[in-house]
Amino acid sequence: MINKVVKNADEAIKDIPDNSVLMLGGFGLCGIPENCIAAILRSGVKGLTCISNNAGVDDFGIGLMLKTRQVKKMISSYVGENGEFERQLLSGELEVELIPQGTLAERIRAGGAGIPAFFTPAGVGTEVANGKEAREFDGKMYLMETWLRADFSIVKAWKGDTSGNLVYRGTARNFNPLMASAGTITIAEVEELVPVGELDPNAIHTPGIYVHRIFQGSNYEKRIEQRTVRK
Amino acid sequence: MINKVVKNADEAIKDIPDNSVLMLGGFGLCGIPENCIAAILRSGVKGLTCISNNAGVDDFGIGLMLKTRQVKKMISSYVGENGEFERQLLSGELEVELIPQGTLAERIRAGGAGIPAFFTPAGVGTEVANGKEAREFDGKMYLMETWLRADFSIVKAWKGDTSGNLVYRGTARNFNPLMASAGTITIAEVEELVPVGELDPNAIHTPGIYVHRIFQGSNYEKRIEQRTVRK
Amino acid sequence: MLDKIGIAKRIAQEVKDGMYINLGIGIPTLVANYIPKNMNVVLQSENGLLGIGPFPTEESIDPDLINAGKQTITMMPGSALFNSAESFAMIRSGKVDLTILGAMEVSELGDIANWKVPGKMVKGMGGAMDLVASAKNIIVAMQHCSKEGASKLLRKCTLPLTGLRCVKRIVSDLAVLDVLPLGGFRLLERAPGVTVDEIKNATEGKLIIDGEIPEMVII
Amino acid sequence: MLDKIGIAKRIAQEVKDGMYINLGIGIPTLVANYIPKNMNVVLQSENGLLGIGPFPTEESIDPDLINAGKQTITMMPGSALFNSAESFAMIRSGKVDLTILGAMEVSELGDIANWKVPGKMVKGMGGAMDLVASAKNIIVAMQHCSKEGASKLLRKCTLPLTGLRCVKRIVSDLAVLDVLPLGGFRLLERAPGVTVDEIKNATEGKLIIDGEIPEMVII
Repeated sequence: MINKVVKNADEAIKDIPDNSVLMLGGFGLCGIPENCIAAILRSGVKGLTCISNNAGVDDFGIGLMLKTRQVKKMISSYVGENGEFERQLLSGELEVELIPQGTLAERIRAGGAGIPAFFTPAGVGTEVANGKEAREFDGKMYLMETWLRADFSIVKAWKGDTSGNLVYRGTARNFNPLMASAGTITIAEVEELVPVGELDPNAIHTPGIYVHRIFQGSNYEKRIEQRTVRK
Repeated sequence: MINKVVKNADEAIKDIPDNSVLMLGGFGLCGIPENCIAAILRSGVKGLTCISNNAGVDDFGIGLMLKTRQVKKMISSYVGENGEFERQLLSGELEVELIPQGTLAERIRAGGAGIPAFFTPAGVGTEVANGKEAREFDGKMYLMETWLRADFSIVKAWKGDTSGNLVYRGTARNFNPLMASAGTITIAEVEELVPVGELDPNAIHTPGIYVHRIFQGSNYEKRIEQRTVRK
Repeated sequence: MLDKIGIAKRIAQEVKDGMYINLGIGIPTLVANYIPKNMNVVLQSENGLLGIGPFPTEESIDPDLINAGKQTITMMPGSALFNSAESFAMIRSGKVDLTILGAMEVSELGDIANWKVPGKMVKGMGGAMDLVASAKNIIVAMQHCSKEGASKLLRKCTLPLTGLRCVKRIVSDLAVLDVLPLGGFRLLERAPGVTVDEIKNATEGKLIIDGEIPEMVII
Repeated sequence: MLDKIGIAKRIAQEVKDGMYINLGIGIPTLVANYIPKNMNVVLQSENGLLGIGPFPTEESIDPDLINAGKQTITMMPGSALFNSAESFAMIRSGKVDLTILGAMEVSELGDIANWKVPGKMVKGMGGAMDLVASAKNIIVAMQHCSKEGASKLLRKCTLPLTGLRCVKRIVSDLAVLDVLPLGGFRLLERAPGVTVDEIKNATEGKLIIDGEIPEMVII
């Protein structure tokens, strides 16, 4: 098997140039690549276009990259929960493209599957349809949507092996496997890096072929956005 | 959880009417729904359109359904290894539609994903392109292909629980999970049926929502087409 | 008139044994609390889970397990986890039997607006556009009128749309109504203590009243 | 002149450390035997496996583990299993670095025909059309001429095509040739004992001979 291990997050992201298109895994703060985000903050890389379902919160996740003005554009389905985001958006410092969540997921999946375009019903008759080809199939209207790909995809998994095979945990899976498949360079940070042969081949979520760099992260905070308990 | 257990293959397939469109999982003879095929032979249902990557061999798999003249049309990517098939095809008793394997897989996946059409590069410039819309994206040509769905999808898994969650084994996975998602009614036969809660939620290949009927099969022959050993 | 819990309780009566259900944020999330215990239903969370369980105890909180509203949750036995593309695959292909979500406005043709108010900060549509474009059966939980008393059941939506001709039924604080295929809100039930005239006055869109309208039974 | 094993050995020299490779049925399958042991490469099987290992022993045969040629196989440590849509997803998105397959004919523009002979029973294209339409790097293993002596490296294919302008390199029993982007077979190496004239006579398409042509080294 091919060894894809790099030392740490700083090494993994060091060649990301200004104005790159990044995909960052996670839903809310669940399953986000905390170590790589911290390394991106340290690197000072600028002008980033970030494709991520959400934009973090003021002081965590992608929110931190917004604070340092490293992000030029966000492509997301939902960007609430972030005051700095709102300020930059209203002041025109930040561009935002909002995409229905299922369309976002499918466009990324298409990017990783070599499918340049597909038809989906989401957004028909809404402003999302503006400028898009609409077509009827079997009596229902659909919009044509195109693939999304990234210069660098940055994902977080639970376990990974040295050849890049990944296993996610719980709902921290979300967009991570899709994004892993759609990056020109895919960087995976994992909670536990194991030797080749330790993961069950039958239970791998992201085959190693999609992953170019992998490292074991540290100090995961895994912040909870809405701590909700039973009464 | 919702209980989807039926008694056996005969009960699972008993309401398949003549002239139905079926999907049958498997690649070659690997991962085919042996019990349901046997029940279909017993049922005498006729005029079937079968979507399956292959057509079995003369005396096993879908080949058995060809022998009994229950199949009107095969939609496959490769149909070699079957003398009876060839005879019926040349005599005009059987219709065949050949589809590139990746396109077949993606069309079935699209059927299960509510995507009525997508673009793929396979077949550009070949007779597969006849009658299809071709379009350029980022300087490369693609063909528009449409979804495939079935009245009944019949799949074979390794383990399943009573609510229809499925886990496949080895390369017996192949088309099975795709077909499971694309059936109006999906029937799953499994080698081992377990109570709800026994399968790891993180390692399920087909979520139970796609499966309508499930039963534990018996007497799996798992015939090998090309027994090849190390010298 | 129903409070939020009343609306949730009334919607819970729409749930049938064996259903797969997606619950939106807000009142729809509350519906889960009132589904009869003897019913086998499975709740889908579009961030990648079939089989949402109750909220966790303080001790069992798991940051890797949240619902689409980002709340910590648990899993039921028999759950399945999957990625976001698979999640919307099952939504788009109609495998989710019932979608319950909130709305700012619904038109008499079943159009729904629930994601954007011009002039206010736009947070995004999340999964709502995919859900309303795909679901076989959509029930909306909403207030019949705005705080200012303006009807939200309209001839035509005034806010940017989330989806076209998709809402099948509305449970508001005042009434249960069906959206008819050719247009119009058919009044099915009155909330306790609410008169037909009050509902008439609160409904700008075409209201269809056919015979005696029973008062709903909320237990 | 090379026999099948010679062709496989010569193609094995094209393999680079770290490659993901899809091997077609026939001669391409043999290539696996001649990849240097110190190279880390991963073999993809389009029926759903990354990490094909050697054929099994009689005792370790597993009917649930086959390659795309339906032969029983084993898995290498670090393998991953997946479904057929995922398999072709990675093929179409260019993650497979090298595809090696057989051909009946190749044109000087890189068109390939390898799935259908009119008048003969058509068995199907399997995954060949997807592979040739997607792969970044395609090497064809083939006989230079038919049994009757007719060239199979043509100006234009006569058989129904599998794919357009996709073949990058050919290893035949007579020669190694590159297909140039603007058309033409550039002769790179001669098989042991084969002369340039013999290759000229066996090549109907435009043959480009630039300087001295070395004889290939097969170990």
